Order: sequence, then structure tokens, then C-alpha cells
Amino acid sequence: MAVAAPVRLSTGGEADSEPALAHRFLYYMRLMREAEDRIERKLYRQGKIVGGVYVGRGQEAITVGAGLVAQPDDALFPSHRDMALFFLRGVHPRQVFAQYMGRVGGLTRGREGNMHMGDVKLNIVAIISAMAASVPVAAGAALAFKYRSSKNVAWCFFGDGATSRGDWHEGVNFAAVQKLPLVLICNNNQYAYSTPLEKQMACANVADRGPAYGLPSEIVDGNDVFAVHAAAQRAAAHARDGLGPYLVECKTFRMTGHSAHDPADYVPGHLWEQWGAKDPIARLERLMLEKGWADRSDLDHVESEIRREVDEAVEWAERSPYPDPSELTDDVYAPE
Amino acid sequence: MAVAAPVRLSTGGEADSEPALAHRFLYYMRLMREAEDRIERKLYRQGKIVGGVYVGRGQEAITVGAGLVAQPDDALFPSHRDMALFFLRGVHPRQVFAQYMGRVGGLTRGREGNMHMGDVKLNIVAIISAMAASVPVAAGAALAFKYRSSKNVAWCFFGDGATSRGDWHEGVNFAAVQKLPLVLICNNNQYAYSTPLEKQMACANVADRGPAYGLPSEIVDGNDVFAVHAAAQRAAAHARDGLGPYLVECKTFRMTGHSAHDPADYVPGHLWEQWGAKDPIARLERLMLEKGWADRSDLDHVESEIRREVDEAVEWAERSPYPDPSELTDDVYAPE
Amino acid sequence: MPTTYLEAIREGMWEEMERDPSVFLLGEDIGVYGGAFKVTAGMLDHFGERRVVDTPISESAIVGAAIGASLMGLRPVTEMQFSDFITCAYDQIVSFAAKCRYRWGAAVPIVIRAPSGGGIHGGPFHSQNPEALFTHTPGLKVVAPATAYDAKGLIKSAIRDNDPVLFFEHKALYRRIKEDLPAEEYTVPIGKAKVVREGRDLSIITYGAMVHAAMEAAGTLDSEGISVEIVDLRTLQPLDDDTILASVRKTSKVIVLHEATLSGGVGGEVSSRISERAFEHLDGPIVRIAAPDTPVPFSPPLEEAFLPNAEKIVEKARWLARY
Amino acid sequence: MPTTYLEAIREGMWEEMERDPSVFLLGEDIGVYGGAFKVTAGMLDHFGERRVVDTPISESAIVGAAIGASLMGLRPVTEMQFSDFITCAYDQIVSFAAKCRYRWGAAVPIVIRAPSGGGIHGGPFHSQNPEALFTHTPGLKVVAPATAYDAKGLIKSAIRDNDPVLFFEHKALYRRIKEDLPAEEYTVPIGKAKVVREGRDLSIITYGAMVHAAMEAAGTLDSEGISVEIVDLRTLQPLDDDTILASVRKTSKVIVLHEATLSGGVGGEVSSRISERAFEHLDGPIVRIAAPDTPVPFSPPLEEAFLPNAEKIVEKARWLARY
Ligand SMILES: Cc1ncc(C[n+]2csc(CCOP(=O)(O)OP(=O)(O)O)c2C)c(N)n1
Ligand SMILES: Cc1ncc(C[n+]2csc(CCOP(=O)(O)OP(=O)(O)O)c2C)c(N)n1
Ligand SMILES: [Mg+2]
Ligand SMILES: [Mg+2]
Repeated sequence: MAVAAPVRLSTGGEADSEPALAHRFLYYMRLMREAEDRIERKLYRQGKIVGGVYVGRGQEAITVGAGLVAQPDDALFPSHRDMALFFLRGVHPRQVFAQYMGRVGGLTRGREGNMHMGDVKLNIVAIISAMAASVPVAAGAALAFKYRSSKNVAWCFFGDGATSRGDWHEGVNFAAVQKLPLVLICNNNQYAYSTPLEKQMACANVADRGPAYGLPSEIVDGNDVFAVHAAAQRAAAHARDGLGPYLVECKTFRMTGHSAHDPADYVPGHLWEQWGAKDPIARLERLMLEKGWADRSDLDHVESEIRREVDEAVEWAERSPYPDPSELTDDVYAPE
Repeated sequence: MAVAAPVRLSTGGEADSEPALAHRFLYYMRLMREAEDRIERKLYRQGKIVGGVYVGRGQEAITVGAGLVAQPDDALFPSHRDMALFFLRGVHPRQVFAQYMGRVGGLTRGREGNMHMGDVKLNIVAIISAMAASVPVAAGAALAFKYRSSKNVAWCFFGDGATSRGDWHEGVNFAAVQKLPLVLICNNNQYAYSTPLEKQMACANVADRGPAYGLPSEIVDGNDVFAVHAAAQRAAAHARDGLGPYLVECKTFRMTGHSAHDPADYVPGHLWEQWGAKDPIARLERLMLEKGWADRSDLDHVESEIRREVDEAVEWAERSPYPDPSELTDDVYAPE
Repeated sequence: MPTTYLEAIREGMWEEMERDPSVFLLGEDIGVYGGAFKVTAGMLDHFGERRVVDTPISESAIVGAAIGASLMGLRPVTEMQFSDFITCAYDQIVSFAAKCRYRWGAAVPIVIRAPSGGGIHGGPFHSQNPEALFTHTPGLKVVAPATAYDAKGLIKSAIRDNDPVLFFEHKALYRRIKEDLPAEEYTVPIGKAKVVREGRDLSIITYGAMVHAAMEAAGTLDSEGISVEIVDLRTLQPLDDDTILASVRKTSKVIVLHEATLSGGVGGEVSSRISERAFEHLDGPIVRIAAPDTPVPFSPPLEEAFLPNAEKIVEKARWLARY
Repeated sequence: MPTTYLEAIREGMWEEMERDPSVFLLGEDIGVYGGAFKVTAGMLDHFGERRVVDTPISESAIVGAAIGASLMGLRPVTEMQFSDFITCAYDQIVSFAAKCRYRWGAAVPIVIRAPSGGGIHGGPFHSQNPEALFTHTPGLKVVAPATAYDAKGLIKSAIRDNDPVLFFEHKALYRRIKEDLPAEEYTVPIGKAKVVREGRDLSIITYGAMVHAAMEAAGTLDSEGISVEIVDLRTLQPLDDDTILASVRKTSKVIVLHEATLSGGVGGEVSSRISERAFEHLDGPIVRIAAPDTPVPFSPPLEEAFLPNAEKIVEKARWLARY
């Protein structure tokens, strides 16, 4: 069985057949994994990456499962571990690598680094560093959709740690009161930097916070891309129907240090093993083989195609020039 | 039956007999009512009050019921509608009137106004204007108690509207994670300025927010001083036992405008009637008469005694001088 | 019929909302109640709940939501109930709103209205002038009108501006200042100061309520033979260097005046630009007049001692004129 | 064995915690992890969980809790993971901590440590120098050490201080700067600047990492026959006017230098104090050197163009010396 030609742009939401969906999941999850691996494990060590590196290894099912539910005009608010959202919207890996290398070819032309990127035309809003600052902003995007009576939804992605911030609370509360079309996707990877969940919150689940805002919340296996996808569809339907925000907590694990320079010694060893065995990509591949949606050579083909795509993208990025210092003071304000 | 001589200083927590407790409740609730009435309905209109006036009319059972559970060394964080907390700790009405008149005799020597007052020696922390800013600060006071292995508790009072703020969330979450001895007393008077509850939060009760922090919360009739007192005892016991924060939501109604200049036209008329009939002082008095803990003349006596006390305090305050401008730049920093 | 400063702001917003359906309001108690100061009175009735949105007590969410709505193409105008609460939304303003354009080319056309200033016995949290907390953050524009004319013209420009604009409106001017406004539509450009009084001997560079104190002082000084020029900055970021420097070159003596406290205030920035670029023209020290470095005190005698006023200005101006 | 700037801060905290049982630490990832920059490495092991408290991601709660604990008599030392996140705690700092003493006589002896500064390709949110966001708020003290000696001496003074102290430590100095520290205990007083290089022809008034850039520039200028005096402010609020003015009176020419962006920066305040009080002594304009008014850019060539450095200082100094 041949691999479906990688569809770069998500058409979102429509009822894909399960096998077709599986192939799309796999493509974007693998692409994210390969791009991030290349950055974290190779380019960073080669000194080719500027600044810090945060990856979503082990969490790809969340980004892709939810991201593929989003409609093209929905607003996306990625966290720092959601690279695939950019690919789903048609951002080329070239642009992402150039971003990480501080080149003009990056989405921010070298003004910003790593996952701090956005694209106005694609309706992807760049995070700022402060965790959860995007939550009220996403609520505002949702307000704009309601204001215009459009059926769009704002998708806000964040981690467990971000829910401790006041902005998270204010944003969710405001959206709930105003019944705004906001979907909240939490990747609960059980750590915030070195801080384990029990030092972050005294409730067992992030989803336990839903009732505080009168909003529905559910917990899904964040390493099961079909489960995430299904939950995201419920969430989006709820939001599009004008019923207000909806919270999906995806249980997962951060299969890296906080960032590339963090060996994460504070994580008990058995957790790596336990969660390594649950790798969402391996799991999806097993399912596809089991169901007969793909055979081994199909999967190998996806992998080698992606590797080639990434090789090419890295090369392109390395040829992209650095920004010229003469641009330093441009764009602080709108041109007169 | 003679009225017990007004005991100014709460000895807190001990098992008072019900009738004795009722008399203490009555005294402080009436004193708060009389002092605030005098300020809002007389002195303010006479132009003798400086700045804005916020009163707790109809909410006295909350302040007094909870306040009388506090131990003398517990830290108190009053909201802007909790005047009786000051009286309970031995602040003289004179000082309160002087505070409202911007005189040197006020607790802040004229630097601050109205309920923005505190007393370091009495462990009463002055609020700042920003709603809920006291919540993390109260958590910090509770942290200090835990740090010192003392059995004290921090008591934080706030309104329904304050729970929308990020600081409320951050403070409660931090206290819950650290299992700090913090008692959270919410006066849910159903309005925040002109904003009714349903525009403030999408959950039915403030207590519904407890589970988001893994903390016990309960709802009481905030116009029943015995009920508030009993709930506050449960809360304090929980906190003193090292089990962490505890939230008590007291349902009540703000029987005034937001402040003295607000006619509160936005409040539907029937609510005034409905809640007027539930006045906590009248209710307590009825109970005392019913139970035979007092007769009409006892109650009249309390009222007239308090009126005299307040008359005298107002006179004193009016004789208290204004601060001297030469003090303007003192106390910005500690003396060298 | 003269229009008050407060009405002028309302009129400006009203006109912009009529003109542009993407303009809407967001704030606490701005709907039924019409705002703590009644600036938005009547707007809910006219424009409806969709365009006049009452919010929970969540300054950070108000500004954050405004940013998000603006990123989707709307033009939100937010109200802080008192400018003192703007610090609760600080991170959204200086980290999110201010930097989007530079970082990733995204426009954030929001307005943050902030009723500010003392003289109403509001004490430490209802009297502050926090403009200088924002003039160190590139990407923000900061406006502070002194007259009804400018208040209307500047709020309209702020709403049309494609960058985040902080609009500091002075509470003590709300009902005290009025004037006849043009019947026809007009705007006042952001970034342009105005010489509101011509003079020869010294320049007072100021803004907001202090423009009126300076005018009063100038009257007194005039009768003493000291001719004072007054520059109303109107916009505090970006500063209108040309107008400032032209006045200094003309008079050679400068007082920089504001109601906010002295240290770290806007006056330092103005003063240092002058000493950097008009050094040769100066015939005396650049004098700053401002409130002393304390919180705003509550009690009337303290607040009176705290606030700059005509008398204090006259005294310093006499000294400088003699210099 | 020389002690790094980073170790000096740790040593200072360590000694104070040994000395005073009411001192404790509060921040994100400061325990097991030892802090994002490892400033608190080893302190959890030594002092235990009671005194080294890991918190949720809640800057406002961190500062708020510190205030509350301090009001009950403790001396909390908080860490912001990066100084860029201090804006999330802004209201607690400028509204609560800063004003308690003035308002109701309550001492708030807290320290807020904030790793700041650029040069590490951290981009807009991991490189800022936010000190000037705090120097307009009376009641706060603001400290920014440039050397290991001062870092240790000032963190100790900050912990002993009875007012809230913001401690801006420069990330680029953490491991780059080291020196032998005295074996015996010492402190460095808050509020005192230091002449770190004597000179005749012009004064550079600066602080933090820029002290080192100024020293480098002074070396070059010296070889050209221009003798530069360098004042390290060390404390930015309250400013040490005496030391600043003495240097200006001596050299008559001044450069005010900082890494933070120009407008609204600390440099404006310093410059305006000089022009106000040493006008007669000036032989040239007061020149400010600072980063341009933009967010901190990420890409190396942009960041290099953004940051002030010895070369840029030399160029301006030559011009001023010739003036
Ligand atoms: C307000 C704020 N404080 C501190 C940080 C530093 N920081 C960056 S990521 C991070 C942990 C985030 O944890 P979580 O939200 O669970 O997301 P995860 O990294 O686990 O995906 C921290 C503390 C920050 N970015 N923002
Ligand atoms: C952060 C902040 N925003 C706005 C205000 C203005 N304000 C003062 S009291 C108040 C309403 C408070 O409502 P609630 O917390 O329910 O207390 P209540 O007055 O009803 O007792 C508002 C909006 C404020 N004090 N703080
Ligand atoms: Mg996490
Ligand atoms: Mg209320």
C-alpha cells in the first residue's frame, strides 16, 4: 500500500476515513519528531542553533491529534512544544529551521527564536515566554469570532505548569462567562521544568479545574492520537455550537529534559522506561500495521521521505542569511 | 437580663456558651452597623469624610462570625467590607473615624483612607485596592506560621468579584500545594460594583472553585452569624491541623450601593426587599428574644450604648488634627 | 454648548464606533453602569452588549482579550477602572501587546484607557499617574490629553492607530475642563506636542492636568514680566523632539513639569534629551518640578503638599528666570 | 580560588541563611534543580525544604507570599527565573510591597532576585534589563552589582535591608566575572556608588555588565590620551547623587551608559539630576549610550548591533572629549 502523498495543508474537521487519518497523523507526528530530533540532538550540539531548544518528544499525538481538528481559519495558539501545528498550517520545515538558526528565512526573520513564532496570515499567534499569557489572548481571538458570528474557534495549547498562572485563570474565567468558542488543550506531561505535578497543583488532574469555570473538561490518553483527535472534535463541536470553552487534558510525559541543556536528573528513571514504552508514534505505527492500514515498507517510506525533506530543509536554512543589522530598529511601530 | 459588659478584645476560639456568644456577636455587628451608618449616611453627606466609602451593611454576620473564631495571633486580611475585624482586635472606633476623616488619629495617620488600614502590632494587614492582591500575601503569612511551626492561621476575607483575579488563583493554588494554614472567607454578596455574579463567573458558587485546588469548601448562609461561626471553626480546625487551606463561601447581599456615591439602580428592586428581610442583626435579635437570651430592653441598651460610644468617637476624631505636611516624605524607606 | 473633557472622550469613542464596526469596548462596569466615571454612559443602550462588553475583575484578561481580538482584526478599546489597576495587566501590556509587531509582524491596535491623576483625595491607589511605567517599553504609544479638544481628537487617533496606545485621561479634568468643540470631525495626531502659550523667557514642558497649572503660573509670571512658553506634550511616547527642542532653542531656559512623582518620571527623559541635543542653547539648569517620591497620600493637607501647583511653579520659574 | 559572580551571590545568601534563621528562599525550580542558572545549587540539600521552597509557576504568588511572610517577620529571598518574568508580579511589587511602610508603617523586608541582561542570544524574553520599570516607584530599592565582590556584599545587604530590594544580577556576568573575595565577612552598602576608575577628562556613569564595557573602552581611550573616570552606580534607587555629582564636577563631561534601552531608562534620571545640579560644571552635553528602543532581538548580528559595547563607547567618548 502506497503512502498517501503528504498533504501539507490540513483541510480540517472533515470526516476522513480512519486509515487516511492515520496516515496524516503519522506524517505530521514523524515530521515533528524528525525536525525536533534534528534540532535537539544534532544541530544544537553542533552549535548551529541559536538560543534554547524545547521539544515535544513523546507529545506529538496531542499537537497533531488536536491540530488536525482545527479549521483553516481557526486561530491557533501553540505552546512551546507544538511544532507540528506550524506544519499543519503549511509552514515549511525550511522556515522552522531558519527560525531556530536566527536566519532571515525564519518566520520571525531572526527577531525571535525557537518556538516563539507566529504567522499573521495563517492565524497562528506566537507565544510570549510568560506561561499562560496566551490564554486571555486566545479568549480575545474567540471573542472576535463570536463578535463576527463566525463559526471559528480559538485553540489554546499549554502545559500543566501554565495552569498555575493568574493569566490562565483570568482568561478561562472570562471565556467561560462570555461563552466564547475557545478550546483549551492541556498537555499534562507531569513536569514543569523540574517541578513535578504535585508541587504545581493540589488537585489530581488539570481537568478538575473545569468545574471552577462551569466548563466541561475531559481527560484523554495524550499518547493515543485517535483519542486526542476524538476529544478535540467534541471540544470543537461544543465551542462552535456557542456553548463556550471546553477543556481537554491530555495525559502524557515529556520524554526529554525541559530544554536541550537540561539532563533532567530529577526525573525518576523508571518513568522514562514506562513512558518510553508508550511512545505515540510507535503506538500509531503498531495500530496501522495491525489494522492493515500500512505495511512496514510504507512506514519506512514515510520515515525516509521525511528525513529527506528535513535534510533539504536544514540545508536551505543554513543558506538563509542572517538578518542585516540595518533592520534592527524597523517595525517597532507601524509605518506612518 | 443585663447585657454583658462589651468585651472589646476577642479571646477567640474558646467554647463560649451560646447566649454569651450571641451577645458578643450582637455587640460587634451593631457596632459595625452603627459606625458605618454614621459614616455613610451622616458624615459622608456632611462632607466630613475624605474620599470614598464602602460599607458592609447586611454582611456583618460574616465579618463577626468568622472574626470571632480567629485567635489573637492569627493574621487577619480584611476586605473593604469588614470593619468589625478591627473592633474585634481592639481598634477603637475613634481611630476608625479619624481614619475616614484623614486625621492623624487614624490607623494610617492620614496616609491612607477608609478601609485601607492595618496594624502591625495587631497582625491586621491593610488591603491594597487591587482586589485579591491580599490572597497570595495571606498565603505568605500562613507560610510564615508553618515555617515557625506555630498553630496560627491566616484569615483572608474577600468578595465574589475578587475571585476572578489571577492573584486569587495563584495565592490559593500556592497555599493548597504547600498545605498552608489559610482560611478563605468569601462574602458572596452577588455583586461586584455593578457586575452581577453571572457576569463574574460561570459556576454557580464560589465554593465550586475549591476542587480546582483540592481544597474543602462549604457554603453557608452568610446572614446567619452562628452558621458562619460554626463554618469558620471547621475551617480553622482544618487549617490548624496542617491540612491546608479551607474555603467558606458566605451567601449574602450587599445592602448598599458599591460605595456611598452609587445609588445601585442596577439592582432589581425586589432583591432589596428579599434580602432586607434577612437582615443578620434583626435575625440575631429575634433569635435572642426567642431563646430568652435577651429581652427587648437588653437589646435597646446595647444599641444606645453603642450609639453613645460612636457619638464620642466621632467627636474625638473631629478633634484629631490633620497630618502636618512636614511629614509628607517620611517613611517611604526605613530610617537608616 | 461647551463639551467637557469627559464628554469629549465619550464623543470620540462614539464617533469611532459609528464609523468602524470593528471598534468595541471592554471593561469593568462600563455597560449598565456606564463606567466608574460614567465615561461610557449611554453607550450600552446605543451599541448593545456585543460592542460594550462588561468583564469580570480581570485586568490581565481585559488587556489579553483585547490583544487577541485585535490580532483577529478588531479594534478594542479597554477601560481600566482606575489607572492604578493597570499594573495588574502589566505583563500583557509590556510583554505581549508591545512586542508583537517587532517579533512577528503582528499589529495590535488596542487602546487602553486609564483614568489617572490626583486631587480627588483618592489616596495611594486612586490617584496615581503611571505613564512612566510604560515609556520605557518600545512598541507602546502613550498619550495624555490636557484639553477636551485634544481628548476627543486623540482618542479618535488612538482608536485608528495600528499600535497599542495607552490613553491616560486625567480624572480631575473630567468635568472641570470644557470647551466648544468643532461641529465637523477632526483628529489630533499622536506624536505631536503643541505650544499652548508662546513666550520668550522660559519654557515649561508639561502635559495632562499640569498644563492648566502651568497656564495659571504663566499668568502670574507674566504680570511680573516673565514671559513663559508652554509646551503641552500630549504624547509621551514617542516624544515630539522637534517641538520640545524648538521651544528650548527659543527661550534657553526650561522647566519640565509633571504631576507624577519625580524620580524615573517622564521628566527625566525630556530633560536628558534636551541636555543632549540643545546643550549649547541652555542658559540655566533644566529644572524639574514633580510630586515628591512618595506614594500619593490621602489626607488633604498631605495631598496638597504633594501635588505640584501654580504656586510651586511660579517660585521655581522666578528662580530660573533670574538665573 | 577566585569566586565567580554567580558563586558570590550564592555565598552571600548562604551566609545570611546560616546567620539568620528567618531568611529563606522562594522560587521556581530552585530546590532539586538548583535554579535555572544553578545559583541556588546545593542549598536545598544543606538547608532543607522548609527554607528552600519550590513554587508553582506563579510569580505574583511568589512575591505576594514573600510579602506576607515578611509581614510576619521573616526575610524571604525570591528568585524570578528570568528577570523578564518579573512583570508577571508587577502589581505585587509596585502596589503592595513598595507602599506598605508609607501607608501603614509595615516593613516589607523582601529581596527579589532577577537574572537579567542580554548577550546570550535569549531573544526578547530572556535578555531584558527591566530595572527602570521599578525606579519610578518610591519605596523600592533597586540594586545591580557589576562584580563578584559587590554581588556578594549587596545580596547580603539586601537581605538585611528593611525595605523591599530588587536585585538585578546580570546573566552574562554569572560565570565570566570572578575575583578573590575576602575570607572575612563583609557587606556592601545599598545606596553607595563607587568610582571604579579614576580619570580626568570625562566620567562614564554606568552599572551592571556595562561597567566592564566601560573599563574596556577606558583602556583604549587612555592609550589615546583621554583619561576616563568610571562610576559604578551599584544602586539605582536611591541614587548616590553625591558620588555622581562629585565625578561630574571633577571631569565636566559625562556619558551615562546602560544596557537597557534608551528611552525611559535609568540614564534619563541620572542625566537630568546632573543637568539640574551640576549645570555650571558641564563642558559638554550629557551623552547617553544605551540600547536602541526596540525589543531585544534574537539573532546574533541583530543582538550585537543592539547591545552597547566598548567600541560604541569609545566612539562617543572621543567625540565628547573633543567637544
Ligand atoms: C511566567 C513564567 N515563569 C517562568 C517561566 C520559565 N519556564 C519556561 S517553561 C517552564 C515550565 C512550563 O511547564 P508547563 O507549563 O508544564 O509546560 P511544559 O514545558 O511542561 O510543556 C518554565 C517554568 C516562564 N516561561 N514563564
Ligand atoms: C484589580 C481591581 N480592579 C478593579 C477594582 C475596582 N473595584 C473596587 S471594589 C470592586 C468590586 C469588588 O467586588 P467584590 O470582590 O465582589 O467585593 P464587594 O465589593 O462586592 O464586597 C471593584 C471592581 C479594584 N479594586 N481592583
Ligand atoms: Mg508540563
Ligand atoms: Mg461582591
